[in-house]
Amino acid sequence: MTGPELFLALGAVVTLLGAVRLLTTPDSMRRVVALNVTGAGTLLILVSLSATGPGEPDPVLQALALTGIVITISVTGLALVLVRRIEDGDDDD
Amino acid sequence: MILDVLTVLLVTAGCLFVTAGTVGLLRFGDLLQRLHALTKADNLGLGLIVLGLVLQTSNPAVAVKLVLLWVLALLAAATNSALLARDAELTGEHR
Amino acid sequence: MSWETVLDVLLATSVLGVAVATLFAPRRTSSVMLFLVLGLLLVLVWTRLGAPDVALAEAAIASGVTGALLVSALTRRSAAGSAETPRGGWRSAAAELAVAGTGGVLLGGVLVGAARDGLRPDRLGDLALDVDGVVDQPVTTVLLDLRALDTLLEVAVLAAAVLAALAVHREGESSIGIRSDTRPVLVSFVRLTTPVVLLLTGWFLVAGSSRPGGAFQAGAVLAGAALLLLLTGRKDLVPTGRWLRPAVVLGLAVFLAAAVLTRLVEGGWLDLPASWGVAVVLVVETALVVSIAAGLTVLVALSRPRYVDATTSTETLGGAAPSDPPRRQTEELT
Amino acid sequence: MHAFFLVAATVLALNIVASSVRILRGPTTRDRTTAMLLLSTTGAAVLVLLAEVASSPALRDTALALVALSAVIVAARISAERAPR
Repeated sequence: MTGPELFLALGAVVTLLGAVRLLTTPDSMRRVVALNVTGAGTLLILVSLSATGPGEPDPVLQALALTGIVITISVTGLALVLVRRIEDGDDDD
Repeated sequence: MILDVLTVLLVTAGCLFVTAGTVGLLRFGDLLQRLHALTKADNLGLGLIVLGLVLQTSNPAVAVKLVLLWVLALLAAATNSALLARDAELTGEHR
Repeated sequence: MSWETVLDVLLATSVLGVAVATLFAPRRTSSVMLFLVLGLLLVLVWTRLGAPDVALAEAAIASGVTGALLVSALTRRSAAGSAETPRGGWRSAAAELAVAGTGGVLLGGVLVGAARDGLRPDRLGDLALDVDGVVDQPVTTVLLDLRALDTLLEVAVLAAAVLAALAVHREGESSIGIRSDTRPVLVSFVRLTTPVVLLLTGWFLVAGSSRPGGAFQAGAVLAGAALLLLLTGRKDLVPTGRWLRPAVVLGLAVFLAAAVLTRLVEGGWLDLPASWGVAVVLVVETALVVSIAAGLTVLVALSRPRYVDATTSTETLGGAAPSDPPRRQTEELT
Repeated sequence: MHAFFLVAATVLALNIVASSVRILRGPTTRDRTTAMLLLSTTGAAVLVLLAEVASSPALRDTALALVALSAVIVAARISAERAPR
């Protein structure tokens, strides 16, 4: 098993771990973290795929990974603001 | 050749210092002792590694960048550990 | 077995271990901090996979700014209220691990098998390299020349997220409190590092055309500097108040203007001519950097815990006396 | 030289894994923040070594970004800690 293949398999495991935890954890903040872990697993799959096979790494897949990173932080930021709103709202009720 | 030997020595020493810092972080009993391990051992380790790598490069821009990295790390570690230690002292958390 | 393999196996094992620890750590704080370790390990993984672009983006955005977001959003008050430990204890955690582990190994096997059989995506990148780009770094060429629309939409998503966050926040209160901390050590640190960070921002921006780097990386670093300035109460140097929303949408606006301009002059949307294409790219990227930095800073500031009364404190810090009360003040951000 | 830098990088990566134990165990948030500070320094050291191995200068930029932003993270954490909860 080559390096990229190892990380490809790892990416699959990390994605599923994150996804399962995303569905089962009761704490909203940790759901955001689980979402990020799932995203990291997906990136692992993408970047390892770009590195498998001969020749230079595929720039399109790497550019997709960059897009993924940017979208993830937008979603994370908004999610955290919502979490903050929900939790701060608790003591107003 | 001499430069290579020096690099090996410096980087090895750097790794040893970083490892010492990690051991300190894991083994020391309270926060202030751990900060002590971190600020001295680890930054000295990074400094030695950076110095070892500077010897390998002929490009002054790379050397400047490496040294800049070390200075930034030193500043960050010094500031943040001072803040961490001061708060720990104020709140008695190190007890 | 070569040392490369040793390093790869060590990295893979520790990524797996840290991911599991992140997901199942008993406390919120450990979970978030372990996620940052995961980010650091992933930076190393990307370098091993020959993707310095992704490594830089991971260090600056996915680990750096996300870390600042998560770490400053952490509160212990709410942690006491909501369930800290998994509902079913370790038993359900073990069940989840088993399910996800089995599924992951199966999926991983399928993916590796598919990759070995050559059932991988076509090398679109080869097409990208054939096109004459204005800049000659492959990933930037892909991002700017072929997928300019993609970059445009990324910025649009970020701007939408920031505007939504501002709207959600404004519903309840009219201002955002960010606590300033003007201890001399921190202030002089910020004074020393801000020029260096600005230099780094400029470097990432310019470097993007010939090597990894670009608007988002530069924006993330600039957001870091803006955050440090805000933390030490220097809101005069950071666009706040009524300049905030314009700053957030500036990048999007300039990008669209460039698209219209090229349509009118060259006859194709974002069809950059060789003669002044580089200048357009630099202007657009600079505007993007400003917008991205402003957007990320707003997100971090908004997700920080609200300025709450000391009476709601549930965490005892051994009689944590607030030191130097005059130095603490709430800064209005909006 | 290549192999030597790789070995050094591996040793430092082991250090990163070991330090994450302190993050898991705490006991206080400040201990975890301290460990984060140590990790970013070690991570930067690994990156400059790997930059030499892969002869990829961009990794030095990555190390700089890592150190700069981890300083921001720690500063943000410390000042958030001082906020009354």
